[in-house]
Amino acid sequence: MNDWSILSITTFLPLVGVFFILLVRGDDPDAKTNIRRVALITTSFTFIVSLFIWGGFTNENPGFQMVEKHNWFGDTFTYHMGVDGISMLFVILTTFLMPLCILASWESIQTRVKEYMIAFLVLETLMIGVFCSLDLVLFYVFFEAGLIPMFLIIGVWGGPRRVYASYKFFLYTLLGSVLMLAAIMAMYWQAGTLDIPTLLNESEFPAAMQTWLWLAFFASFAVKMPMWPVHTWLPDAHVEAPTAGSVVLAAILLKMGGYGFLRFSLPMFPIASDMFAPFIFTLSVVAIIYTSLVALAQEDIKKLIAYSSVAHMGFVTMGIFSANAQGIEGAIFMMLAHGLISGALFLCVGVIYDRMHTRQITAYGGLVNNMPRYAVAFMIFTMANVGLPGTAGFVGEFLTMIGVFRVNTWVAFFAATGVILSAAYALFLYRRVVFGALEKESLKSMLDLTGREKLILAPLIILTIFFGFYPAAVLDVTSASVGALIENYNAALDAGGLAHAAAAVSSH
Amino acid sequence: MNAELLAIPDLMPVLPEILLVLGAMVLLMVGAFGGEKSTPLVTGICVALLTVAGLILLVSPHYGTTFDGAFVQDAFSQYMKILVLIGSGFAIAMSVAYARSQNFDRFEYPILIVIATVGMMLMLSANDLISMYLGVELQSLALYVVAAINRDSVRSTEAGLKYFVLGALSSGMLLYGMSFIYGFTGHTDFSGIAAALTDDRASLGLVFGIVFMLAGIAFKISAVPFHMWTPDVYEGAPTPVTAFFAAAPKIAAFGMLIRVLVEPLGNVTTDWQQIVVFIAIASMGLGAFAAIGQKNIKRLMAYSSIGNMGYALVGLAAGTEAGVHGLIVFMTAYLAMTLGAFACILSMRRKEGMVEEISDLAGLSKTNLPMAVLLAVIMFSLTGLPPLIGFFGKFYVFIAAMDAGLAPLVVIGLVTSVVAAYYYLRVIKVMFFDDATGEFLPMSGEMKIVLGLSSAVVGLFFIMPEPIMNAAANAAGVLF
Amino acid sequence: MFSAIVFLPLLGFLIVGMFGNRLGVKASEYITSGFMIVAALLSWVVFFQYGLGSESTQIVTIFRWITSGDLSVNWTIRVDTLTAVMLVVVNSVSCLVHIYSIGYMHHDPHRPRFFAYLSFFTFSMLALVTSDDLLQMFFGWEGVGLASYLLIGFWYKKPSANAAAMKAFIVNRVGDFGFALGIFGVFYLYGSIDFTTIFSSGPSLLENKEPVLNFLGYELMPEAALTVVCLLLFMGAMGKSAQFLLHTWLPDAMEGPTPVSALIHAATMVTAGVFMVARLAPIFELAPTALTVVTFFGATTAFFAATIGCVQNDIKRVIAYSTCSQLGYMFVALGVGAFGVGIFHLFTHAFFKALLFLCAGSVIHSVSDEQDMRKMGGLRKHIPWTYWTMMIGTLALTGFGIPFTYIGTAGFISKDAIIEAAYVGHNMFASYAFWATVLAAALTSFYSWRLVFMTFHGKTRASVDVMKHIHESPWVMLVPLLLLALGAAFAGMVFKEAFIGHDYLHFWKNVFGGTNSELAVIEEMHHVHWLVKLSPWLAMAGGFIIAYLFYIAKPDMPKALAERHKPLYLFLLNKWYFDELYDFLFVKPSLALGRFLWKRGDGTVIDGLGPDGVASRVQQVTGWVVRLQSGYIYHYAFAMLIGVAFFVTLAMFSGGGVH
Amino acid sequence: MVLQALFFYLFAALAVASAFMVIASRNPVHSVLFLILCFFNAAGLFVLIGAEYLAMLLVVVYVGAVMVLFLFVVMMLDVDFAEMRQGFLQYLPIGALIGAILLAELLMVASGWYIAPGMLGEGSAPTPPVEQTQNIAAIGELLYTRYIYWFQVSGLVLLVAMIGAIVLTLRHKPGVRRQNISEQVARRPETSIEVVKVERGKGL
Amino acid sequence: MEIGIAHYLGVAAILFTIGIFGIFLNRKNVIVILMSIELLLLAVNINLVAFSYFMQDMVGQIFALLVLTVAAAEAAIGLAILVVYFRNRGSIAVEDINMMKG
Repeated sequence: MNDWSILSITTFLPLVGVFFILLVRGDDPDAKTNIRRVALITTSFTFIVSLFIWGGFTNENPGFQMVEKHNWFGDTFTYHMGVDGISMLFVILTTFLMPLCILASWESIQTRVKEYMIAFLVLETLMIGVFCSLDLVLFYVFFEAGLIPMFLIIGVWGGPRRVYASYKFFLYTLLGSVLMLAAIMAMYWQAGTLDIPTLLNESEFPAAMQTWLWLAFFASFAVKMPMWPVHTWLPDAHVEAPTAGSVVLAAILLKMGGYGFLRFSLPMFPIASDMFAPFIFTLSVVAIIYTSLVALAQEDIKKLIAYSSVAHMGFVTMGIFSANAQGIEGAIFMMLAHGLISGALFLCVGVIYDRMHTRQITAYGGLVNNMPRYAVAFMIFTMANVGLPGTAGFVGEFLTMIGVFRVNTWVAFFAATGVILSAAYALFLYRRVVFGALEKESLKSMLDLTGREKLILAPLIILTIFFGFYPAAVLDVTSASVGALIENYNAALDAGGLAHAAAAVSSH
Repeated sequence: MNAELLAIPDLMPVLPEILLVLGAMVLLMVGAFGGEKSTPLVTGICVALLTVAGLILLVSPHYGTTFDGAFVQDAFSQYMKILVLIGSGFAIAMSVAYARSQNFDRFEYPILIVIATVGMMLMLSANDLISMYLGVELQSLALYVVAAINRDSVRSTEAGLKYFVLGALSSGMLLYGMSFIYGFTGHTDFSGIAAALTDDRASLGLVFGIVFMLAGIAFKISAVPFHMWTPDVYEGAPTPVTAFFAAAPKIAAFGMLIRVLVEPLGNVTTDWQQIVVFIAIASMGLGAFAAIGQKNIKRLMAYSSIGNMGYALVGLAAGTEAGVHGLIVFMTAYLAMTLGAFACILSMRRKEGMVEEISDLAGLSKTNLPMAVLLAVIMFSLTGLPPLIGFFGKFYVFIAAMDAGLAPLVVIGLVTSVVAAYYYLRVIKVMFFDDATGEFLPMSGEMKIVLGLSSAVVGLFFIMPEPIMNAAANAAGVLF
Repeated sequence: MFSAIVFLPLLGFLIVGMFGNRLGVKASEYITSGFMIVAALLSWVVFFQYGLGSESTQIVTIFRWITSGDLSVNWTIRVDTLTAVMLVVVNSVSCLVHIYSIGYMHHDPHRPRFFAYLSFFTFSMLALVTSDDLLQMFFGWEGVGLASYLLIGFWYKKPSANAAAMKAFIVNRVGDFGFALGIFGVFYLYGSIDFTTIFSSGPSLLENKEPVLNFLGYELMPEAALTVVCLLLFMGAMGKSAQFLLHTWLPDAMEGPTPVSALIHAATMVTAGVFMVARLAPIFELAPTALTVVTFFGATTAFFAATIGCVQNDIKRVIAYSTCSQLGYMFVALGVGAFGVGIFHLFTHAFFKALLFLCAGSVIHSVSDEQDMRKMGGLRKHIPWTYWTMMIGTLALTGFGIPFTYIGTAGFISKDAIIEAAYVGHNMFASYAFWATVLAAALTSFYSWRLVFMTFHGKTRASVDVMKHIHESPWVMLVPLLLLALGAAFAGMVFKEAFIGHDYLHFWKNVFGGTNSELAVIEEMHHVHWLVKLSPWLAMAGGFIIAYLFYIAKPDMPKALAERHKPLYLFLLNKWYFDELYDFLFVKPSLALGRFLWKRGDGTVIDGLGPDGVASRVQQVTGWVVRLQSGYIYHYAFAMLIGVAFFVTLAMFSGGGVH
Repeated sequence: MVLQALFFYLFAALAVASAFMVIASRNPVHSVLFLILCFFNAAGLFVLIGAEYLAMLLVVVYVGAVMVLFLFVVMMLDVDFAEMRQGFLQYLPIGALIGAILLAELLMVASGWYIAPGMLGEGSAPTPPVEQTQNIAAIGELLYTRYIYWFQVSGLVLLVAMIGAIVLTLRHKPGVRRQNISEQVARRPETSIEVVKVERGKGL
Repeated sequence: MEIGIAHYLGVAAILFTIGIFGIFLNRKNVIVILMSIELLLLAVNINLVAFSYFMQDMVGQIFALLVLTVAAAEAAIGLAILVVYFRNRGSIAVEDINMMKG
């Protein structure tokens, strides 16, 4: 227990910003600037506060820390917050990216600024809440409520097909998560509680029930991830969403799926997870190869990046269900790194979109000529996306593959082809957009990165490279919790009398 | 026998009803002699009467049975009556602005609503088939009239006519069922029926009786396939009347249904459970699918309420205390959401007059942001998104059903709620994504109050849920 | 000191990369080149300490990299003889190329960027060669790949350069695919990926009597498992070292500026594959089958690339194929277990091949960036320094020397050693390798002299305009040439004893495992039949004679020959049609498949059956349901009737009626 | 007994037949008349099982008031009664099928009724022996004592009916002169008499 | 030849069915529908009275009495609505009552 409820403060701090934004009257440019400033200050302040979470975090402790627990809905569910090594960094990732998102929307959003900023701040609260909640219903509340602001962000400030995209996003994810809700209810009656730590440590569900519960949770998280073949909402949502929306979507919302698998599916339903692991592997591998190939054929920059996200999430799921230290830590790292990298890539797209208002690849070419700084930034993120060692993108990919190799070489084999394909589509994109001679008249007047844009991209570049060289900063945080997770997992499987591949491997 | 004649029954539990009836009669006189001019006065007093009745219930309820067991007042009826009174009170309040602008100046209207409310309260307190029937009829007759009260409008009178014909058919079925129950148990009072049903299987005749009675009540709560009147009547009736229809009568009928299924028929749960399950599935499904095709927002709300009744029935199908608890929470949520939604619908006024197409809401977020936001909150709540009250309502209903082993029903319910999300989203889409086609006149004060209060309940329930949750738990507890 | 060697280039890269435009061109050049010179000098010091001296392996840990479960990887600098050799090669060549580029890139506006890239490349390469674990090696591996990509595509306005850069990266990635899997395999087998652990526990693995690895469904015994892992790793080497099947990127990489070709695509990066196999020699030794495969690919490449080299007209491409071919030689040496010999050739090759490239650059520079040899000729008099240095390079490449003595150019010593080693090799492809390398030696000689003759001799075929501007390169370019020429001429003789001679054990200190087979090969190759010793010399001489015949004596003959054997000529000219084949087999199908999966897979099937399909089904159902709501009272009543009847029937059949 | 059975069948048959004619006859007036006939027969059935008061009520209230009201309305609305068969026949087969199923089931249930042992006379309000009280008295004694609540509520229902009928149908036609008693009573000389000063020499 | 309760219930069932038929087979005239409703209530009354008689319980008759009362009220309301509808629409044909649908 800590005294000053830092998790709650971090979670709800953005709402304070909402309050102040509501106080701003008028619709003139001054008011808009004030609103933006308030949003920026709030998110930055939240980030700073959230750093105290990291500061106060004990790496060696595998359990939940900074726990808060209050009565809420009687005995059904409580307000229970806390973080462990798995969730803590996602909180930081969220708070870190939000100021950048606000900055990215500084000029591109000119209509309904107030509502926009409110939507983002509310979204931030909800996203942080997802990673902090230690009660299933509380988790679900945050998880699901996030749909509301995101739906509005895509729908109101999105592109031409925004209605289709926002509906698809909303209904698809809703369908997935209501099934999870059904499972949550079933769990309540089986276990008598919805408290996550209790569920993690004490209850074991019968094998047959685990199967169903696992499938229900899978429905939700697979859509959210998104895994093939339930991924098609993502390209549409990404393409239509405003830049910051894409960033949040790719960087944080997708991670909720992976986080869910880690937090619930694996530890709570170990027998089912073990049973379904080949299924997940298959989907992951298909996702990696299939979506990479699809990405190769894209004509829209954002869509390409969106498909590449799907492929990368394939690595994450694969790593998670390999259920060993490398796989899981790799998956967590991959999610965090992908949060930075794909977010940055969308920001990069946003930079040129703001200038040209098109995302067609064919509309660009030769940007390096008059936007050298931009080209450098874009190159760094492209390479990180490709998984070049020395960037954050590599560590996760490598760890997940090495983890899954210990379980199933076929999977690792096919996943590794993703290494080739990702290079192909990423470089192909880069070549068509940035390289070449500057021939199109419309591009000639494009200016290089502004100070604001540099401010957005610089921290991302630094972190991308920093984590590439010193991933231990992240891995140290996760290792204790992941270790405990794996221990429990294997213990549960042993208790279930199931031989487990990883266990067999570690014997020699 | 003489002693019986002399004994004056305990009137305290009936105090709110008596107050309302006497008040209504006095107001009738006022109206009859005051003419049309007295309408505002009558309306105001009616709201005051309902408020007073509600306060009496809230502050000093008298629990107990009276009239030889025909009338019961307990925590359950207390809670549901308060909901009904809120529904009715707000419905009357919301009619004021409409009445002013639409030349809908009938002092009988609030009085009829008060009397209908009395009917509902009697339904909720009914502890006997006959009390039940009389309560239903008292309510229904008043409702038939108010549906058609705009007597110069073809739509209104057609709504009244349809409602009447089908309602009469349904009360025929209800009665027929009651007669069977009476015939096969020998009793009309609930305790007598319960006593007669000690073995867990009911006789076929009794089951038939239950089926017919369920059909009759299902009509009142507009559950499929007895729902057909709902969209037409919602559309045709004057909008304040629709607002009234959508909230209070549903709650009352549901309360009555809960009591009759749980108290006298609690021993034969298996016999009615599957019927309730069927009705629930059909309602959820139809509500979700049919609403998608609607253009008129009142019709949309009709299908929405059909769907919502389906969800509520899921809780009933569980047949457990948890189920009833969930159902009560759900009905509370439903009331708040419905009132809020209709406050918005009633504010869809342009210079040319009232409009009620969904497309008329286009661009509302630009012309009237607060209204758009609050309506969106209500719509999201109807969709069942957390942390709004609609989510918790559904959550408690479904979790109870899950416990009762009705997992398939839960899954169907959740999936239909996704389908239903589509049309709720459409309303939001129209308000937020589309461009404005015209502006509404400013909202009247009452509407603002109603909308503000209801969306506050909808949106902020999660902050302090315990009063409602505990009251609901308490109310559910007395039935078991 | 080690840190200085490795990080000075990085520092140069960071300074110039970030502030290059503000520092100005000159400063950028001097900073990077200065750092490189220091690094190069330091690496010679290291070479003398660790190679020629008696310092043994030293490992410096810098900081933790990846720690996850039982996997633990650190950033380290491992220095032993092999590393020292590589440090010398890399830093020397890099240093010279830096200096050379000051002159060569004189007209380019983006020089700071260029020098930054060069330094970055050098850093990556150093990280590669100093790594103490597979992962850091992989880091360097990919780092040099990136640098190569950036430098090939340096002139980003040229579409061909961009395409070549992409191709290089992606083809390398194919190799990396294997490399990565190999790393996984090593980790699986040993539970660690640092060299110390792997090498020390390598032999004990073979004692397992049960399958140790299930790879793609096959249960593999220890040796088979090791073979698979080694082959996977070798796949990485193939990609990086442009071996047969994965060679296609190297010739295209000549789109980059010529210093880049000299540094990356001749002297250093492409030899990373050779280095890797040599570095992993202790485990390759345990998997003879894998070494056999290495031999096969090496020999095939050596011959195959040489054949193509004979007909190319682009001066740089000829040298590129030559590089490819020479890399094949090195792999042959490694494959037969003569690791020291392979590395020796790597060492000497670095000098003369870098020399050749830089000379070619000088030529190109002098003829206004023309690369087609058909538009050159008779340049001897105009650019004498270049001509003579190039002559030395050619002699070194073709292996000129005095038979049966130890006097000769660098290539003479190292290449002949490889051919001898191939002859004495024991694996099943050894004799194949011997004949392939001898034939390749002849071809090498032919195309090398062809290049010289076409460029420098005969009448000029360049336009008058070009000839007017022709000039010798500045000193800043010629000095590196001279230094390299020195190396090309004498490196072989000077270092022979240390690398492959009697000091073998003292010099290498068992970095290759020091197994008996390895030492046996070294021993036997000194005692081969004299004909074998003579064969490369004969091949060289034959190649020279034919080239002289074709290009000096009877200049019409090549054309006539090409006419007569047109299919063969075209086959060679088009590089055995590998590009077309790959395009047909991989590139086009991938793009088509991607498009198909997008439009049909995602669009028609997944969306069609998924969201869109469901949505339209929902709409359809809505249509039906709405039509039910007909508005007629009797229909409504009928629905109620049906409902009641249904429920009554249901109740009846579900057992309601007890009585 | 036989006589009772005979009458039962007579009444029952007539009731059913006339009920059928209610819905089958072309002319609504005929329908009303058949309905009256039906009620008469039902009253007969009531008499057979001792519900004399209800039988009486049925005839007086229903036939005497409600049905006459129906008749009035039919006449007043002046609906033409012509073709009506096509729709009727269109849905007849399926409707008849479902109706028949329902009827069969209901009849089955009807025939399955039995009085549980000991239930006879154990209801909430056992019928007093015929010798002691008349039917009407028995009803009265219950209705005004134990069941006063229902009695009151049904009164309320009737009140609603009254209000409803008035609300819906009462019209104040603008052109019609009505007597307003309070206005008449409240009439004062000052309001009704206008004193006009007529100047001399001039007429009005 | 004993006339038991089954006979009465049977008659009631037939009348009830006819009443329902009258409602949904009728295409012509709303008044007939109102009459059908009266038939339904009559059927119920027969049921109640029969039960009352055979169970020797007065409640059934009381119930029937109340049903009669309510039925009268219902008829009044029904006719009133019918009249206003007729005034608006000029017809009471069931098929014309179709302004709102879907």
